[in-house]
Amino acid sequence: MKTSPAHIVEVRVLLAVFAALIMLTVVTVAVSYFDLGAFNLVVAMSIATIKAALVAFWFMHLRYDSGLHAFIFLVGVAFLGFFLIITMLDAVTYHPAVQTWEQSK
Amino acid sequence: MFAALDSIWHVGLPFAQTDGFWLPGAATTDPAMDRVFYLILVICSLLFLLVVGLMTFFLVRYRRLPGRKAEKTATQNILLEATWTVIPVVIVGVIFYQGFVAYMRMQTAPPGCYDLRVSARQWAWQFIYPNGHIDDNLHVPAGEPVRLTMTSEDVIHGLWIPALRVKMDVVPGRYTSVWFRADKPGAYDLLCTEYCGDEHSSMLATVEVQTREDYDAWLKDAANYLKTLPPAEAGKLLYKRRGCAQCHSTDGTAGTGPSFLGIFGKSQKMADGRSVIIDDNYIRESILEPQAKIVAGYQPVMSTYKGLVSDDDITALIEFIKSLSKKSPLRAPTHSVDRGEGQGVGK
Amino acid sequence: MDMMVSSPTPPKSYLVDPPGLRSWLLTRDHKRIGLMFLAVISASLALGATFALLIRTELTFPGPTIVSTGHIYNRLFTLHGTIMIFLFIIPSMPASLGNFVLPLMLGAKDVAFPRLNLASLYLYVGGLIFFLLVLVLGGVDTGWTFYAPYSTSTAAPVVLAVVGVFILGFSSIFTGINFLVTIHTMRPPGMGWFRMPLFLWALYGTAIIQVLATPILAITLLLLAVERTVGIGIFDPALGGDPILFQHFFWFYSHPAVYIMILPAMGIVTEVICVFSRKHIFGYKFIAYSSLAIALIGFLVWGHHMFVSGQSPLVGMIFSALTFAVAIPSAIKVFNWLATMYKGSIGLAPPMCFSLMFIALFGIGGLTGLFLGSLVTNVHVHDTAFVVAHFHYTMAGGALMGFLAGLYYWWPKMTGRMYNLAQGQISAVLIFVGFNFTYFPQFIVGSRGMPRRYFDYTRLLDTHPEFTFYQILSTAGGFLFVGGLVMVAFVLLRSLFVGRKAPANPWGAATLEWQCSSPPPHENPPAPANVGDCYVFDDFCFDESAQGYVKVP
Amino acid sequence: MTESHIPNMQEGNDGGPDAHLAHHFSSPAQQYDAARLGMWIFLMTEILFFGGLFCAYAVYRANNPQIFVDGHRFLDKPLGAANTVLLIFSSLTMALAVRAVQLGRRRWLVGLLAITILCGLAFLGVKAIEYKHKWDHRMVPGQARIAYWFSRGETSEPLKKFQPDEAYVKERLAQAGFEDLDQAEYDQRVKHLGTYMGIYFSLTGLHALHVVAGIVAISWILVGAVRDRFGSNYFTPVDLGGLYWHLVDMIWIYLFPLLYLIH
Repeated sequence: MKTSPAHIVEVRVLLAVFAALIMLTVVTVAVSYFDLGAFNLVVAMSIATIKAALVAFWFMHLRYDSGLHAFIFLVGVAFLGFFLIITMLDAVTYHPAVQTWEQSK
Repeated sequence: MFAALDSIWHVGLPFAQTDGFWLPGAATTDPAMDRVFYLILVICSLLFLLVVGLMTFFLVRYRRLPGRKAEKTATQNILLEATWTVIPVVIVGVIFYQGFVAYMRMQTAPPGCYDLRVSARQWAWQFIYPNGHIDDNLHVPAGEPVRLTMTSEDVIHGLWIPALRVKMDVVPGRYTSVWFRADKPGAYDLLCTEYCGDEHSSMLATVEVQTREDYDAWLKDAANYLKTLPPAEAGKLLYKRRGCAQCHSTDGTAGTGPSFLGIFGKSQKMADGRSVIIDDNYIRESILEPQAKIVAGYQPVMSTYKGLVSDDDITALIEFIKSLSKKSPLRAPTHSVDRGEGQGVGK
Repeated sequence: MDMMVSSPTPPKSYLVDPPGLRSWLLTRDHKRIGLMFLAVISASLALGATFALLIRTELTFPGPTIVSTGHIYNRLFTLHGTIMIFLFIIPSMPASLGNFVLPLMLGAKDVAFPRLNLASLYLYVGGLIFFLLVLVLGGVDTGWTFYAPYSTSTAAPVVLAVVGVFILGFSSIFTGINFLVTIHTMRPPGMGWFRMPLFLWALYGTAIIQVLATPILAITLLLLAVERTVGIGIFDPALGGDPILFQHFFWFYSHPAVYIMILPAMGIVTEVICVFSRKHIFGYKFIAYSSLAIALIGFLVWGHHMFVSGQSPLVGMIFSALTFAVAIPSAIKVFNWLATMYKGSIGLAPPMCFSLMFIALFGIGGLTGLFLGSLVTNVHVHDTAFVVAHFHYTMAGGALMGFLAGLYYWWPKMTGRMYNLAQGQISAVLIFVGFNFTYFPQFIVGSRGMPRRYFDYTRLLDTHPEFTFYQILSTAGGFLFVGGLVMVAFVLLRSLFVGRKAPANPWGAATLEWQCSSPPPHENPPAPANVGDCYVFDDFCFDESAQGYVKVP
Repeated sequence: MTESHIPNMQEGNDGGPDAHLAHHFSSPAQQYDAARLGMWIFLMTEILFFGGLFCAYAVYRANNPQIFVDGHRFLDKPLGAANTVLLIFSSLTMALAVRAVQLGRRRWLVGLLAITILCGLAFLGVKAIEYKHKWDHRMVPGQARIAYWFSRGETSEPLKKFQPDEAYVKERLAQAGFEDLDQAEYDQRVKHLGTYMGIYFSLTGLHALHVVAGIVAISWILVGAVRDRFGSNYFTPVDLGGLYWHLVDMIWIYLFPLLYLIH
């Protein structure tokens, strides 16, 4: 394992990241006034993910950090993904049984 | 390849054809589960003998003796590792495939199933028949595929009929279902297997597998209990089966609704301040239009039974409630009761 | 850097240095924390075992036997389950034995975050207090699974129990973080990943599960508590919630959790088998990777607890396939252990007895798991005494035997005293016989039609009159089993008073913890400059005068 | 493990033993690495902790999309956006604070930490306004239980009092083009709104708790900074506090569109 040097991030880099984050916030709010159908979710989540990546890579120094930290972070996200996808797959498949019941009431 | 797998299927067959040591006698002539069960049992036993046999052999053969030292052997061998990785993979592959195929047969109800509904609550089963009859036990015609569509009124229960090898949880807020074909007439156990509270272990019922004629005769007769039983007795059955008991007690304790004990003929204060005598008309109205007059101190939460109970049902219920007041020493039945419609209450 | 003065008097042991109760309560020494964990965990085991005996006695005969109603019986099995799982098995090996051994095995001075380690102990005690409170308030009756909507509607103090488990979860997470960071950053130069003792690989896999799965349990229990108090409608179907979702949430933690319980036991068995066979481990990398494989695949099989819950058949099929996949790494381990014993010089001291019992009992537990992994047979045996037998064979026959093997193995190192080996062997025989009498009959009654969590089986006797016979057998075995556990306690505690002083290396092991005095000094000795292969035993010879092994150059 | 040189951590301590080096580590670099690794693992557990709620959100959204279309109309988009900007800004000041301590600029550090805390407090203030608004219109989950708590000793009809404000709900739904709902349809929507509000309050409530925890942690760091405990050779707590704060920000970055924007 490589020891991570404590990187000092330039002020202008931090300010640039901040500006980008604010800009993306404006974009995502603006986009929300248009109905893009199924793409509402895709666009909003893509923008959020870009913002999260900006925070992680620059504010949280992942860009300059040991790869292990990024790996751990991704493992967390991946297992959350497994959990979410399998649970959703099941919930969507058994949902008709709930709907029939609700309609029969 | 699947053909080869299917031949392995038959390893368990000799065991499955008799009432084995491990499984209760089956009510069906096609217990697909049994074959897989005994197949796994054979595989398990062989593997267990292999592992424990080797272990015991090493233990005796290589026990620590004075002057004998451990011999140096290889510390790894890819071929060996591959062998005892691949062989278990194949074995579990076979078991998975067999289990999956049998499971899909168990899951997929054939067309033209005889449909019954099941309602579970703490701690009783209710089996609802196509003609509206509700019974504490499950009666099914032999030799026909039967599908149960189940739901629970409170917590999760589990319906298990060991002799039919079916089990499915009964979940509130949705329908789950099982299907089976019981071939051998007789009586079998039906149990609750999902823990559901204090009386979980007494939430049992019987599955009566009957020939089609017997079944039809039973159902016709059973549905007529209003006619065959005294009205108060029939009302008591209805009280239990139609869920009245969940909110209205018969021992005087207040539930979600007022207790039935000794209320008949009494004057009750309503939420809007009026006083009403609890008589036939009030009870009838309360069943059909529960929100009309609410006893003070209770919430208007009862839903209507309009269309769900027959006139005879209501009469029987009234008789039942009436019978609960007769025991009360304070109040003999009064004559303020309006029997205007003169339905067949007496014999 | 370190002053290695060869003083005539050996350094004082960690047990007395520094002295005083206060120094124990505020200690940051992993050895003391491990020992204190061992004490409280053993107390929990005793409590759990008491409930187990009450359950067994009640079931001996049909109808009420010692408790009058299902109302009380349901509280007994719930408390037995929750105490055994959350207070005993999950922290048993990592927090007590692992805590003691891990830094010593690495040649590190302590775990990475000693204060967090102490916090973990106190959180555990906090969780224990919540459970005692629940006990005083009459107990909970939900079963250890807390299934909604029963748990949201019962009158029992569920929220208290849930908060207790929540706190214990944090204790577990802290231990996990500590172990991961310690193994990553504090291995001595020269100890690469594949030079680590395999027990550390097992603890590493365990820690991964602890940090990845426990947060989901935490949020599940938090939501359950909020559901009960406020009613947010996520799990409660009366409010539009989804009770099956609760089961997904719960098992996403609770299935991996069984690997938290079993992986360290497998690690202990690995160490013990090598040392007592005087043989180098066979297939080091396969055992190491199989620990990781179990930890990772173990996350993707949780739905096999839900085959009859209303889960969709599609998802059931995926879970069944993955369940069979997770069986493979366990099989690999067993075969590698057998290959290690081959042509060894096998001694049968108590740790080895328990390790061999682990193989036999866990073997039965694992193989009967095939019935449960297979979709169609699962339907029949789900929620029956068959399942009870299966998980007791894996958890008590596996994890508890591993724990006892480790306890007997490291006891001389922890306390500096040798116990009587023959007595230890007798305790092993008692436990083995008692265990099989307790649980094997449960397989039989289970597959024949005896559900689990049944207070009374009178009404089943019409069709199954033989059940009473098996239940009597089971209860008799239960008392023998617990008698064996009492004997373990007796053998070990007796050694504190009459046992001879333990040598530094009584078993001739090559891992680093045996290279320092027993018990170790307050300051762990530094790792040697060149860490050798920890499974080569050629250099260790039995020295009659020390009654232990010494290293010959 | 290779020892790489960390210049700014070993300067200025005159070759003497580092006062901040715990006894069980062999070098400040090892200690710093361990602390950061531990923090990242902790952050991963936080992701999974919130993950449970995200999963609940996803399941309900997939099965009942209408709930979320209805639900987001009852949230205040401008206030949510303002909170987003506040948190992003506080993340910037936190990142700048880490830079300040790395360079040994104590006064900057103190100032930036103080701004971060103020932003956090402002965030909570805005959150409180939103919650108050929901409470006023009874747009809260668990009406039945709350009614039960408040009704002890009262004889009036508490449940009615804790139903969502009908006029308000109807007005909002009418704005979205759902006018003249019949009673059954209205009841159905209100029931589902309860689930939405359950998820909304769970997610934002848990997040708010994390903001509180972050404020406490940063306040503790601020005290240390005022007492001059940190410098270019020892700044681990500032660094770790920063990581935590950024994670809290990151979670909000997802919560904002998921709850306020998507329809």
